[in-house]
Amino acid sequence: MTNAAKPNSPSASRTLLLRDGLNEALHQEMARDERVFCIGVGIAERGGSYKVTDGLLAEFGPQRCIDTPIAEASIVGAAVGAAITGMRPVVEVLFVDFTLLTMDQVVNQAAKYRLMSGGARSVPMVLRTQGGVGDGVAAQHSQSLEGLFYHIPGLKLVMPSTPRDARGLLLSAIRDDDPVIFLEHKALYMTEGPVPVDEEVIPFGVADIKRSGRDCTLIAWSNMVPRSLTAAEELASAHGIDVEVIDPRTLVPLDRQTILESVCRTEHVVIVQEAVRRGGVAADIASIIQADAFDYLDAPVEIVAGRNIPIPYNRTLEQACIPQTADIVAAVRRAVYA
Amino acid sequence: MTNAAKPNSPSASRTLLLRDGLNEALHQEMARDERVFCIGVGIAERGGSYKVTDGLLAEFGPQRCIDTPIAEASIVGAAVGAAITGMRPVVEVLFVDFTLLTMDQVVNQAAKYRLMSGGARSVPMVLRTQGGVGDGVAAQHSQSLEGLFYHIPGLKLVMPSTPRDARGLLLSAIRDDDPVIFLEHKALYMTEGPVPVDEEVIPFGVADIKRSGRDCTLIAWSNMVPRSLTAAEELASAHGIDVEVIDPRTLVPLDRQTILESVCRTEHVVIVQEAVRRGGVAADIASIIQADAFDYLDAPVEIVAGRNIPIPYNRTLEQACIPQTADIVAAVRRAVYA
Amino acid sequence: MQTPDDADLLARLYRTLYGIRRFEQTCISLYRLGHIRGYLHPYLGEEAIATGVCAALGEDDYIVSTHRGHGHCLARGAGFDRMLAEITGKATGYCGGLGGSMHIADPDTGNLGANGIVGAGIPIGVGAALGATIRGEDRVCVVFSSDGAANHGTFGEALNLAAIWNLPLLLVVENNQFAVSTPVHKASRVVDLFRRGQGYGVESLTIDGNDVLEVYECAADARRRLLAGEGPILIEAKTYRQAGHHVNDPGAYMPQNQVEHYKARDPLTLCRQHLADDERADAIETEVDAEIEAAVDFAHGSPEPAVDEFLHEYEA
Amino acid sequence: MQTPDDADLLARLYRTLYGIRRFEQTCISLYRLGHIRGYLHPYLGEEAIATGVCAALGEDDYIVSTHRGHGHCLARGAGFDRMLAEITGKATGYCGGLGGSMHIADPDTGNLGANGIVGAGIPIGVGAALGATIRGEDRVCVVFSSDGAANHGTFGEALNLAAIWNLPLLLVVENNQFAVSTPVHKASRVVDLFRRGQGYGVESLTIDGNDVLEVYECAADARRRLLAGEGPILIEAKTYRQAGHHVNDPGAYMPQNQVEHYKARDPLTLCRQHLADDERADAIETEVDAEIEAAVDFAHGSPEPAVDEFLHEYEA
Ligand SMILES: Cc1ncc(C[n+]2csc(CCOP(=O)(O)OP(=O)(O)O)c2C)c(N)n1
Ligand SMILES: Cc1ncc(C[n+]2csc(CCOP(=O)(O)OP(=O)(O)O)c2C)c(N)n1
Ligand SMILES: [Mg+2]
Ligand SMILES: [Mg+2]
Repeated sequence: MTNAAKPNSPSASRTLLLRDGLNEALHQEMARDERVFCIGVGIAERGGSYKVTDGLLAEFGPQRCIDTPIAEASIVGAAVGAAITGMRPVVEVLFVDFTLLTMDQVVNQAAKYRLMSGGARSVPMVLRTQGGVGDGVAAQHSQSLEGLFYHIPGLKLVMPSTPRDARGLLLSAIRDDDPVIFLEHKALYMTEGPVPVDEEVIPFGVADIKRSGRDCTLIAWSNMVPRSLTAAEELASAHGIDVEVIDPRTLVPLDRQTILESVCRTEHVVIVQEAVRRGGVAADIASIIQADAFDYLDAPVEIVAGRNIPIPYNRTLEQACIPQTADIVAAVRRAVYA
Repeated sequence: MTNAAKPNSPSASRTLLLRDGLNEALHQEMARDERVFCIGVGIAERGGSYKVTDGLLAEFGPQRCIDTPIAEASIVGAAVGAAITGMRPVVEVLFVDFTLLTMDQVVNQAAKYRLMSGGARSVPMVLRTQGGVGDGVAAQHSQSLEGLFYHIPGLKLVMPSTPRDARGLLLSAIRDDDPVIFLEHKALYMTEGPVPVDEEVIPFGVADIKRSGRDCTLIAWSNMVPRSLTAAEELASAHGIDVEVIDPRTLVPLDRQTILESVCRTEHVVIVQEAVRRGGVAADIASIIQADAFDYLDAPVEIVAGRNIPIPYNRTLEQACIPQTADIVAAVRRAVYA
Repeated sequence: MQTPDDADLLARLYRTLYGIRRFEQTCISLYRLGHIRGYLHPYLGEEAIATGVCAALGEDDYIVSTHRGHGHCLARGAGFDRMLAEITGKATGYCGGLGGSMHIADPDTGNLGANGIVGAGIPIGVGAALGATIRGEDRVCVVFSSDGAANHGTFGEALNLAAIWNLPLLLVVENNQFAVSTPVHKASRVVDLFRRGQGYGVESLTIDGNDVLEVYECAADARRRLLAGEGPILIEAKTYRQAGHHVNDPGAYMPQNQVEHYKARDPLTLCRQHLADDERADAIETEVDAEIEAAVDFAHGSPEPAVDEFLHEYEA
Repeated sequence: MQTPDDADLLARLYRTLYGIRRFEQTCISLYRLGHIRGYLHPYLGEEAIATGVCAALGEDDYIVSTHRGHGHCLARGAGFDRMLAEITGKATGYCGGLGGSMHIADPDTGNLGANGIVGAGIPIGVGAALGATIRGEDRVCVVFSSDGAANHGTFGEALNLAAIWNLPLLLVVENNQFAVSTPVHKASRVVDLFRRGQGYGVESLTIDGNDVLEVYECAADARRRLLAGEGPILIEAKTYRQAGHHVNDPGAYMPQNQVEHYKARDPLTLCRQHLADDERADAIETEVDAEIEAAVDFAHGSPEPAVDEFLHEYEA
C-alpha cells in the first residue's frame, strides 16, 4: 500500500519493467519538451546497456539522442553548458563508479552555478546513473555512492525502487530546474510492477510507505526496499513483528516529516542501506532521528549497511559485504527487543 | 593538556607555524627514506602556495620534488603508479576542491588496489590537500570535503589542528602502507604552537583531548578545534559549563573509545564541523554515539555544522555559512540544559 | 590607408582595451585597500585578446571565461559598475556579491561565467555550442582558455567532442607563457600549443595576441567559418602578463628580457599606433576614467547582500 | 631465410598467441557454464599485440593492462592455472578471487593490473615509469590502452607528463576500431590515433597489430630507445576483435567485410606462415591444450576464499 503517489490517483495501470518505466518517461518528456535531450556513452545506437534509452534515437534523431566517446567528465560538462543555455539534458553515466570522473563538473560546476551566478541561471540537468552490487562486476562497478552526492549542496538525489516510482520521479527530475542525480540500481531494471497508464508526476520530497506497520519503522531505498519488504514479511509471519517500510524515494529533498511521524508511532527504527556504513546516508538519517525524536526512541536507531570494504569479485564474499534479508531481520529484532 | 601524544613525551620543544611543522616532516622523511618524493602543481620552484614544500627542491633535487602541469587526475594517478611499484609519493593537490578531479584515481584505484590485487600490493601514497573557508576564495575554493573521503573504504583520513599534530601525523602518514588523505586547513597554516624537537610519530586512531571537562563532550577537528576551545573558555567563564574538547585528529581510523568514554562521563555531546551538515562526518559520529552510548545520553547529540549551501563570496554571507563561536556556545548550552 | 570605418572600429577597440586596463588597475588599488578579498588575477597585458575576439562576435554568441576573466566580461559588454560591485561583494554585482572575481557570469550578454577550475570551462562551452546546434540557431560559442588548461584532461576530451560533432566552437588559448610560475616549455614539449588541436583534427592557428587588429580579424574570419558549419577552430593567441599571476605575486620568475619585449608590444600602444589619432585616444581615456570613477562610487554606495534573504533563497 | 633463432622466437610467439586464443575460448565456455560471473572481454583477434610487445620486454619491465586484459597477463608470464582460478573467483587466483577478470594484477611479473576504468591505467603507468627513473633503474613501463581511451582526458594529460619528464613509457594503443559498438571514426575525426601523440611532441607510429613479428620488432626497437633515454613512444597497433565487445555481445554492428578482412589476417595464421613449420605449431597446440585442461582442473579443484579471513583482513 502506498500513500504518497495519491494526488491524481490514476485508474488504469499495467505491468512494466523498471527500465521500461524509465524509457517511457524519457519518450514522454522528449515529446513534450523539445529542450530535453539525452546524451551518453552507448545510449543511442545501442539504446543503452540496460536499454533505458532504447528507441529514442529512432524517434527523436541523432541531434537529441547523442552517442559520445568515452569522456565522462566532458560529457557531463557539456550537459552543464547546455543546461545553462536553455536545454534540459539528461546525461547518462553508465556506472555511478564512473561519475567519480565527473565530480568536478557535478560538484564544482553544476551544484554551484545557481549560487555563483547570483541566481541568474540554474542547471536543469539530470544525471542518470546506476550503482550497486550486481552479479560479480567487482570493486569498480559495484559501488553505492549516493552518500557522496547527498553531501553536496545544490544537488537533488533520487533513488527509485519500483517501476512506478522510477517513471514518476524521472518526470519530476527532468522538469526540475536544478541538477538532479538520478541513481538507478543495476539489480532493479528487470523488476516488474504496476505503472499507471496516465501521466503521474511524483513530486520530490514525498516518501512512500511501502508497507504500513506498528512495531518498527524501517527506512530503506533503492534495492534495499524489496529486500526490506521480504524481511518484513518474515518478521510478521515468524516473529509477529509488524514493520513499517518507508522508502524516501528522494534522499534530497528528504521527507523528514513522514519518517518522524512513523518513528513517533513505532518508537523503533532500523535504517537499511547497501552503501558502506561509514559516512553514509543512513548515518545522517539516524542523526536526524536521534535529534528530532529523542524522547520517542525506545532503543538506538539500528543501521544495517554495507561493510567498509570495496566489493570483491567472489560471490560469497560479495554478498557478505552487503545487507542480506537475515541481517535486516536480526536488526529489527534487536531494535524491537532492545 | 594533551593525553594522547605521550608515549615518548619529548622534553624540549619550540614554537613552529603549522606549515613549518609539515615542512619539517617532509624534510625528515625524505632524508630518512629515499623512496619518498613530493609531486604537485607549483610545489618545487615556488615551494607551494602555502610554503609547505619550501626548500625540498634545493635539498633533494628535481627528481624528488617535482613540479607538474595542471593535470591533477593524472598526477594522482602517477602517484598511485609510483606507490604500487615501491615509491612513497606525497602528492599535493592545492585545494581539496580540485581533488574532485582526481576522484577516479583516489576512489577507484588507490582505495581499492590492495583489495583488487588480493593483498599483493598496497598504495603507500599520501595525498596532501587543503580545504575550508579562507578569506573570500568563494564556492570553488572553500569546501570542506572530508565527508567524501570518509565514506570510501580503503582510505585513511587525517585532519590536524595544531603544528605538533600536523608534524607527527604527517610522519605517520608517510610511513603508512595505505593511501592517506591528509587534509589541511587553509586558515591554520599560520597557527603557532609547540612542536617537540625530537621526532614524534603520532599514531593514527588516537584522539587528543585538547581540553578536559566534566559537563559536555565537544568533538571537533581541523579549524573547528581552536574555535571550539574559544567557545569552551567562554562557556566556562560566562556559563560555568566545563567542556571537554576532543580532537579525533584522524577521522579514519576513528578513536571511538576515547569519544565514548568521554560521552559516558559527561552525558552530553556536541559535534562541530565546518563541512555542510547533510551527510557529513559529524552525522556519522552522532550515529555511532547514539548507538553505542544510548543509555548514557541525557540529550540528543547536537551537531553544529556548515549550512547546506555552497560558500558565497561576500564576507558576511560566507561567515553565516559556517559555525561561529557563538553557535558552538549556544549548542553546548542547548545540550547541557536540554 | 585607414577609412573612417576602420578608425571607428579602432576607436571602439581602444575604448575596450583601455577600459580593461584601467579597470584592472582600479581593482588592484581596491584590493590593496581591503575592498576586495579572495583571488584577483589581472588581465593586464592580455587585453587585446578578449577585446579583439569579442568585437568580432554577434549579439547571440556565447562566451566562457576563466579565472583571469575580467577582460572577457568587459569586452563582452559588462558594465564597470556591476563588475566592481561584484568584485567588492555587493548586492548590485552581477552575481549579487555571491560569486566574486573568479565567478562572474552575465548570462544576459551570453557570458556563461568565469571559472575557478582551470580547464573546466571548455566542456561547458562545448555544451553551449551543442545546445545552439540542436536548436538550429546561428550562434557560436567562444571558450577562453589558457596554456595551463591545455595540459588538462578536459582540453583534449572537449575539443574532440566539438570536432566530431562539428560544433561552432572557437577555442581561444591565451598562451601567456606561464601557469603561475611554470613556463610553457616546462609543461609541454610543444610550446606552440595550436599543434595540440591538430591531433584532434581541428583547424588550429597561432596569432599575435597583443595586436588587437590581428586578433579581431582572425576571430571574425573564424566566426564566419563556424557559422558556415565547418566545425571548431582553435586560435592560440600568444601574449604575456604585465603583472604577476595574481595580485600578490610579484612575478619575480618572469625573465626581464621577455617582460621588456612584451612591454614594448603593449596592446594599447599597438592599437594607438593603428589608430594614429592621439587626440581621439586621449578623449576616450578621459571618458573611460570618468566611467570607472563612477563605477567605484556605485560599488562603494551599494548595499551588501542581506543574510536572511540569502539563507532563505539558498538553504535547502 | 629463417635462422634457427628466428624459428625459436616464432615458436615462442606462437605458443603465446595460441595460449591466449585457447584461454579466451575456455573462458567463454566456462562463462556459459556459469563458472565465471561479471564482465568478460575476450582478447580474441588481438593476441599479436600483447604477445609481440611482451616478448620484447625485459624481466624488470612493468606492464599496465586494460579491461580486455587476459592477453597482456598471459603474454607477460601469468600461468593459466592461477588466471583461471582468479576469473572463477577462487582463493588460488592471482588476486585470491577478489579481483576477477577486470582486475588481475600480478606484481611479481611486473604486471600492475588490469583496470575497469577505461583510460585510468595510463597515468598509473606514467607513475611506474617515473618511479623507475627516480630510482635510476633501467626499466621501461608499457601501458596497454585502446582507441576508446584515446578520447579520455587521461590520455593527453598522462602522455604529456611522460613527454616533459622524458619517461621510459611505451604507450600501446590497441586500436581495434571499436569502443563497444562505436567505430573510431564516430569518436574521432582523426582515425589514425598515433597522430594524437604528435601534438604532445611524442614520437608516434602506427603498425599492423595482427602481425606478431612486426609488433615484436617495433616494440623491441622502442624499448631500446626508451632505455637510451629518448622519452616516451606511442605505438598505435591496428587490429580487430574476432568477437563482440564482451562475452554476451554478438557484435552485430561489426561490418561483415571488415570481420572477414581481419579473419583472413588472423594473428595465429600469420604467425604460422612466418614459422612455416606446421608440425612444430601443432605440437605446441597439443602442449598448450593440455596445460589449459590442467588449469581448468586446478581452478575447479581450488577452494573459495574464506569469508572470515576476508573480513578480518579487509574490514576497517
Ligand atoms: C584544476 C586547477 N588546478 C590548479 C588551479 C590553481 N591555479 C589557478 S590559476 C593557475 C595557473 C593557470 O595558468 P594558465 O592556465 O596558463 O592561466 P593563466 O593564469 O596564465 O591565465 C593555477 C595552477 C586551479 N585553479 N584549477
Ligand atoms: C571510464 C569508463 N567509461 C566507460 C566504460 C564502459 N566501457 C567498458 S569497455 C568500453 C569500451 C572500450 O573501448 P576501447 O577503449 O576501444 O577498448 P576495447 O574494448 O575496444 O578494447 C566501455 C565504454 C568504462 N569501463 N570506463
Ligand atoms: Mg598561462
Ligand atoms: Mg577499442
